[in-house]
Amino acid sequence: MTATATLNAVEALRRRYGADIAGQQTADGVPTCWCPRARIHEMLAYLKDGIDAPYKMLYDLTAIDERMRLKHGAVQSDFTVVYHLFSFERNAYIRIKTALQADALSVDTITDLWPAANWYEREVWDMFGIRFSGHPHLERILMPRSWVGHPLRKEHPARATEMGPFQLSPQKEEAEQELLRFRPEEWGMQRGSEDTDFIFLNIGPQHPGTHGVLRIVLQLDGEEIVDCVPEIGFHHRGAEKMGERQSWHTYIPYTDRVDYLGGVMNNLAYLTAVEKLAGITVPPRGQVIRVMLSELFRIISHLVWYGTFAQDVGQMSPVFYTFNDRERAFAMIEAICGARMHPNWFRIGGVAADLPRGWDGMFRDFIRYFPPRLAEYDREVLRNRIFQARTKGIGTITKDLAIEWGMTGSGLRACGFEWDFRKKQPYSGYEQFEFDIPTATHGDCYDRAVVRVEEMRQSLRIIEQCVNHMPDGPYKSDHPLATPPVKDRTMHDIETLITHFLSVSWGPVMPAGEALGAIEATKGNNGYYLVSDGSTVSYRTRIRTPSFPHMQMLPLLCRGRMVPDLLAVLGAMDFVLADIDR
Amino acid sequence: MTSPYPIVAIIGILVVALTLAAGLIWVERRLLALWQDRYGPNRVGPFGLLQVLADMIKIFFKEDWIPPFADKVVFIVAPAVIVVTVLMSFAVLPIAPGIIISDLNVGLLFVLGMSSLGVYSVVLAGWSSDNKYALLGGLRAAAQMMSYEVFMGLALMGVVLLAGSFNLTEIVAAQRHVWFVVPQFLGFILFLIAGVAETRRLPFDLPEAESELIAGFHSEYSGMKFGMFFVGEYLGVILISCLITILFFGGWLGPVLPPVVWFLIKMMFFICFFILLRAALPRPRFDQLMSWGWKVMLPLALANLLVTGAVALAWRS
Amino acid sequence: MATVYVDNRAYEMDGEQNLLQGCLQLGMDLPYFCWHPAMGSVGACRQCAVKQFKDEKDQHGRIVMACMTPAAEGTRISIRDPEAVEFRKAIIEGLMINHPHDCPVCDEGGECHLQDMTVMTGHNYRRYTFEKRTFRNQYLGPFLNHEMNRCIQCYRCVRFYREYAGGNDFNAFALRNIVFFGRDRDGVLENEFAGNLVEVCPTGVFTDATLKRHYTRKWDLRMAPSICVHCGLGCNITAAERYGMLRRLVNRYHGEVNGYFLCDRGRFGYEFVNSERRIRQPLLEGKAVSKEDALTRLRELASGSVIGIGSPRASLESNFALRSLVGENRFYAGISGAESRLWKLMLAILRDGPARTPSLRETEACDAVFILGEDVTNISPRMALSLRQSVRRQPMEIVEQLHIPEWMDHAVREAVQEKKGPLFIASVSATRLDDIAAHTYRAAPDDLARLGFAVAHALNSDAPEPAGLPESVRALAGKIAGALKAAKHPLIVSGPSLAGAAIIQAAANIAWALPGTKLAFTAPEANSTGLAMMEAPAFDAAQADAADTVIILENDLARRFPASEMEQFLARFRHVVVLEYLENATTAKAELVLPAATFAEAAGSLVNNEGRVQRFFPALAPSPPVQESWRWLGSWNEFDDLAAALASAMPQLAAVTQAAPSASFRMTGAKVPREPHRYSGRTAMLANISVHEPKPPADPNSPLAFSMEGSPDQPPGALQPFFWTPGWNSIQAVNKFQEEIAGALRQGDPGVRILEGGGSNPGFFDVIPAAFEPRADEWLLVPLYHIFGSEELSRYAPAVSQLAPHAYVALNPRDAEKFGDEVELLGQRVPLTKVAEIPPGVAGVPAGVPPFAGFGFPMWSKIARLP
Amino acid sequence: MLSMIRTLWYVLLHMFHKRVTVQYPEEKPYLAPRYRGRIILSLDPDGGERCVACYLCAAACPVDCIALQATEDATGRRYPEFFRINFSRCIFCGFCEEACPTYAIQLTPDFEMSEYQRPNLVYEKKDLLINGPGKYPGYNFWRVSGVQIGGKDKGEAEHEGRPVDLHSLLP
Repeated sequence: MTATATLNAVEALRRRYGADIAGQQTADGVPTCWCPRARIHEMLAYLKDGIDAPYKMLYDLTAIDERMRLKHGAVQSDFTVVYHLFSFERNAYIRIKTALQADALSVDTITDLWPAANWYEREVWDMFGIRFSGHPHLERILMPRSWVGHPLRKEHPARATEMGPFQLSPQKEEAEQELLRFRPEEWGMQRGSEDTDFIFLNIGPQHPGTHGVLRIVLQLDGEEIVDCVPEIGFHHRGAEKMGERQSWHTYIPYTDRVDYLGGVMNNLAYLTAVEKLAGITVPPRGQVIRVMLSELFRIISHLVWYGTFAQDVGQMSPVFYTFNDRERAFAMIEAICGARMHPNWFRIGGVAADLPRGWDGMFRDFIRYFPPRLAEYDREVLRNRIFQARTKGIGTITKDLAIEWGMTGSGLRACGFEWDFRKKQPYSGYEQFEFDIPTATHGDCYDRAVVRVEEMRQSLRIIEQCVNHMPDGPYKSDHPLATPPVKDRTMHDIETLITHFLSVSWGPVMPAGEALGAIEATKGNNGYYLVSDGSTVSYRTRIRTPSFPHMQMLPLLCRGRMVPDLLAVLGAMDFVLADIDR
Repeated sequence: MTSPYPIVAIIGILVVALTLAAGLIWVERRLLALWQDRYGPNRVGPFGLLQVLADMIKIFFKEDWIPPFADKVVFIVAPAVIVVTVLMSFAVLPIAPGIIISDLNVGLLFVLGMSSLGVYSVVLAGWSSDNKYALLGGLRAAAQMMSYEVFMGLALMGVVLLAGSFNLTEIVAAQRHVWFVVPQFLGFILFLIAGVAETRRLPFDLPEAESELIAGFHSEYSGMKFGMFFVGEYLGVILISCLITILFFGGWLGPVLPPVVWFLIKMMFFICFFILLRAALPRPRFDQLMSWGWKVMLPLALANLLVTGAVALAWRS
Repeated sequence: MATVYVDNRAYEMDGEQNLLQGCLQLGMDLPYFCWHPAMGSVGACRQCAVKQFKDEKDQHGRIVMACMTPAAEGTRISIRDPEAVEFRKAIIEGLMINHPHDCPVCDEGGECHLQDMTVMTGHNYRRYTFEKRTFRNQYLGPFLNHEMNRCIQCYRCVRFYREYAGGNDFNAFALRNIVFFGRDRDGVLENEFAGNLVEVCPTGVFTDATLKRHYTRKWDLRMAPSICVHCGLGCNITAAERYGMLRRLVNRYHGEVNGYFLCDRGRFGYEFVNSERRIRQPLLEGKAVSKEDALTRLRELASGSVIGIGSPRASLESNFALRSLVGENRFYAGISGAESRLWKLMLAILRDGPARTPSLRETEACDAVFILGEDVTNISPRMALSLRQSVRRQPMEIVEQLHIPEWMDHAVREAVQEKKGPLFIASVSATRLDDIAAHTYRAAPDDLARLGFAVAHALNSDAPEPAGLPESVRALAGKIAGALKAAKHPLIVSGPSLAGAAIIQAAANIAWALPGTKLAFTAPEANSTGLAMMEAPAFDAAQADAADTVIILENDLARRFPASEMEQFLARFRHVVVLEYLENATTAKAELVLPAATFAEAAGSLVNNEGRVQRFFPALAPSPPVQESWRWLGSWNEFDDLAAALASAMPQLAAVTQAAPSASFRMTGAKVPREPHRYSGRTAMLANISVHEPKPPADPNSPLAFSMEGSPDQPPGALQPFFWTPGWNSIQAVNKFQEEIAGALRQGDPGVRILEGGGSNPGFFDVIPAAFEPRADEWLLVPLYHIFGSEELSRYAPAVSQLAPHAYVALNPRDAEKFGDEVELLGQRVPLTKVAEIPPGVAGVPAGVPPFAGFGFPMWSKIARLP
Repeated sequence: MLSMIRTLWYVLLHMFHKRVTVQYPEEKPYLAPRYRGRIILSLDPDGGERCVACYLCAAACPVDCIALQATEDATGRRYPEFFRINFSRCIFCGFCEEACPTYAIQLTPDFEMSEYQRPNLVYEKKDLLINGPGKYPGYNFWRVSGVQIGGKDKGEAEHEGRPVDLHSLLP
């Protein structure tokens, strides 16, 4: 860790750009500063390339509509654009904010610094109506082109009922379809080269290979992909907007549905941020239960990926085997959480209930059962020559490029970069577990697969440690903001009942502040950036999902390859549309 | 040839082949399930056997839809071609002594010829659908057929050399002492691979490649026309299984049991093998398939032919 | 202003105030129970403990009660200090020892100050495992429920009831640590402001009994800013709806008008909106017809020869819509000629004269009061509560001399003892303010007027002097005049209740005689002042107007006429059209009855007694075909157009457009949500009808939305639907909505005043009535007002009607000797009550109570003895 | 080639594995006791309706699919006048059960509630009430709460002393 040796980044910025850079205290301790709008590009460029131990990754880029805040911060802003950068050398985030006034909603693009900023800036334009001057294609990304208004603006209604029942007249249908027509010119594409006309092939939004409602427009020369344009937003449900409508407590089930294969892992990412805001420390038993279930969900998610990846390259049976295993894991999840894919089981300050009797037996059975199965899949899938021929050398990316594009998780590790947030920035007590960070060298589809398979073994190792060393004690914090308080006390003690009553109805009152809770989720780094203005609902809920930047890399990974490779790349990417679109 | 026997044989073999093909729907689904820890269709009738019937009824009653943008005549002809060409091939197959429709002396060539015609079905279907996926499927099919037809024929020449005849009955007869799979093991493997490619089944189902091209050449097909592709595919599987049996495994030859039974057992074994392939193997990429075909299979087939020819010459001389 | 350091940060606080108020005003969260902005600090609950430090070097500090510590310059305190935090937690833990496990079944739950404060301190797990002490509850009448176990002994209830509202049938009964708050035996609480205990009590000891019958939690209520319609003071209220029904009213703080408190008539009279007598369908010849048919018929009739009769309880806009429909010259005010003349007179006095009407807040600051002829508590009750505070003003000088801050309530009361400022009451009978009066004078109306003239003369010899005044009265007049003269803020209260122009003129003379004197008139109906300002002739004048059709707007003529006269009047018209919400004698006579929206379903403007134009907004979306009267009568689609038309047609009421922001007002582009953001049950409440959740009703008439969606920011006061801020779920949240605590709402108090006084003295009135002479065989019938019963609409609320009197006649015991228990009066048999305070020769009859509701009192009448 | 045979072989071996398909509906899947399925309203140990219509479930419901109205019987015992759950909106998150201060509302291991018509998914109180205490036997809210109802006087609840005699107090 060189973070101690290098200069504090905010300090460095101040030294270089003058004292008008206002710092801000945040609940998560991420260095935060406000930079003048005119110089934002320059300063971000410096942070990326100029500063020592630079911030190479654009972790997230979003905005906040500040106009309805109950408690304003020091800087007067109508709309704030928030840049999160990450430095692997420093192992640290930095948060750069720039204030925009309602009459001048525009800021310079940083797509020239980070290509990954492209989609993020489009999203901010789509959601807030903030322009990025110099952006190559500032177009809506999540909402349909026909949408009126910018949904994450505070005055935009959250509920469809506010807008009346949806009706699709033939004219409207016609118009909507016309808007969906792909025009290569808009994307800077040629319709043909000197000696050939390109085929533009529309894959999705209904296509078995896209794992959901994703549309990819391929520019083909024969079967060779000249370029492609992924189009997302079909799965957009306004999860971030919902965060502004639900109480801190009742938002938990919505997180389940973001990466719907990750189950409780979503709860964990969200609650990590909430607990930072509230200043809650989860008791050891609660932490270990959380880790155990999260790792089980990592296995569950990877099993889905494993089977479907094999199926993407044409192998039919493994998906049935891995789903069987997943079913076994789900049985355990069901026994503990009461539900399967949407467990909604972590709570502010702990988990919903203690583990049921006999839980350890279930886990021990699984720990015995699972490794031979993994070994079998290795033989059936990973070692199969056709499988290797289809995946090796496909979708290759280097570590530097991956960082540039915001890649995290197994994809980044497959480039030979040993980086796991569980190890590097431990949360929920991960520092107490022994496990390895699997890596590979080539950064291709095969390596991603190998890394993920090994991750399942490591997860199992963690689970085994959890089972063997499950601490006693409370499963939930006794902090007043832990919601809801322990139930059996609620049923008899008036003070607990009162706390319960208010926290489940009006909701817990979260201290004003902001926090980023980022975890190593199934598909990469999943971060919840929450802004509280001291109310019972979040003022702004930003969900930074790993799938979003990964999907943005698709053209990069499959340019010059063939159509089947596209599917291999998609399969190896391990994305979930809900995780992209939110 | 003057007796009414051929008519009976034609009808008999037609009925058996089509029934088998239809039955394969059920067999395949049950077998896939077996290898995937499931049951497969087991609700309709005993062991789910009537599932076939249900599927057929369903397919018959489906809307016979022709997309408005399709080339209608070709679109309709295409599925018929595949059924006809495959069924034609059955005419020369010796199932058992006396059970054959037409014991052509160039039977093997006839089969190869017919299967070459079969590709037209796929190409035409892909073309006439006027759909990019179908077109890509058709293109792939044409390329794939072209590459694998070549060494498929060459792989069989070893058998012909050993048997000294193109007549399938005689080829079977020539295996009375030893099945050709022994001397022609390489040829058998090559033919097997080519056969799978010929029937466009996993791992060589590139023209339809569900996870890539959705259904490839028959994306736009539905109802009974789709059913014909379906039946055509299963007929192809049966045909290739029969050919393997005839060419490499001594056809009806075998002790104790009646010849027909032997033939059916062997044929069923290979059908199951086809299904196992589908269950287990991933799909290579189209260019990989081509390069293996041209760069590996073809040289091997030629080598096999060379060695067999040399050995045969040496043997005779 | 003083600089105070809180947790080492410097803040500016009002040095005259205590630290608790200072901290709350700055938006900090500091728990408290016993302190109330209107009642000051007593330091009883120990909940607002903070650490105080001598100077920046002081590390130890000491725990003080913020409410008892002045926000003196340089004070250093810490709210977050761990010891203070622990202390506050310990206090809550102590309070919780005996608190029952009731939240789920407690009506206070979800808007309970005790809940809020418990959560705020963070005490959430119990350690005490012994028994809780319990009490039995008392029956306290139809308005309040008593659940004594929940009490935390903050003493707010007794302090309000006894010290602030002047009740004496409620007390704290104590032994050791056991304290019981209640009456000495079961019974209806006598004080007219007892309903405020619902809001004053920080927990669920006193809860709204009317709400309990259709209980809904605060977060589920759809609320709207509204104005009380049960008298003419224009108290601000929050009306709350659920499932299409008006569920309750609570006080809506208004810095100038009602402050923190309402009267019980205003608070509990709302249930007439849900009455069985509501007219829900247009009725043509008694049969329900469709809205279209009704409108067609209305148009037919309106195109002929038609006159309109307005109403003092309908909004300005509805009256104006009728006036526009029938034509300016054929629009009549819906009050009798006698009343109309009084209102003309009062209006002239207020508009042209020098005296200004004080707001209720200003009333509280008056230090000498003369009430001439009015029984304020029973006519405009909330004003009586303000007058009760005004007698504390003069003794406050002692407090000031002792340098005791005014908010230090116990010390103040200790210093003041029983001393009261001068308040004189001249009335026909006893009033509910007699207990604080320095002197009361009972006489017949004319004699009251004569006293008034005498006082005026005593103040200014230019004013005429009544002839032949008895010496005792002259002396009294001199005493009153002296007290008024000595005061800094003298106030005269009068009104039209005795229908005597002389009384009003006498009051005006006094006010004019002593420059700077304020003059307040009571107003019996919600828009009495507003209607008077429309300057339409009284409907008696319509007798001369030949017309086929009369359209009567929200007005029961049976309350303006004796029954026979009313029938005669209506018989003159071939067609009678009535717009009304409740079935009454007038609707019974109508050919066409149109279902009108009540205040809870409509938007409109009212003018209160001080000339403040205020807007009310619907809490319920009116369920068709019920709609606002102005919508029936005109073709305005949007309220703002109507208001603009009204403003341009009647310049004297032009301020109506400024009473509240227009419908296009937005906060950051969003409307003001009527529902709290935690409103529940949206997708199920109508699912039995359709599983498709409907779009919430649109409200094109206001910037308010029938929705939980909208801006969470604080709107201008006139649009504030309810008070809630994070962590402050009870009505105590209002602290966060005020410019300064107990001051104006942020962005100003709602409404616009259009009568400011300040003119020059137009010359004294000089027609002085002769002294009252009792008659041998006749009695002068005077109206006696009842808070519950005299007002028309609240009579239909079940809880209020329980306390409403039946008809009676009250006589001086000496006069009553001639009669038995029952007498015959105006053809009716009524019980006789002996009232010592009634002067001889005068008979009191309950005002507004059938069968005498329509008679114009005072009037002479025989009283017949029954065999 | 060897890798192909290996793959084929291991897939073939699955012939001898146990089938995992559950033959629903003849065979029911195992549902854990905690399984969050169909919502019910339960009864007190003494047979009374447990729900006290406190509205907490409705408030806690993220999708707002619970609506009810409180009312009281003559003795002051509170209960829902109507209680409606719109299961076409329910996400079975279990927050209502967790919010319930009386154990009245519970999620049960039953998922078989499909309907052809969406309105049939709207359950009223009669559809929700079961005849028993469900997962939580023994708890009776009214025995803990201080509110007096029929059959339970003041001072008879958990940890309650006898009511104070007011005559012993001084004004």
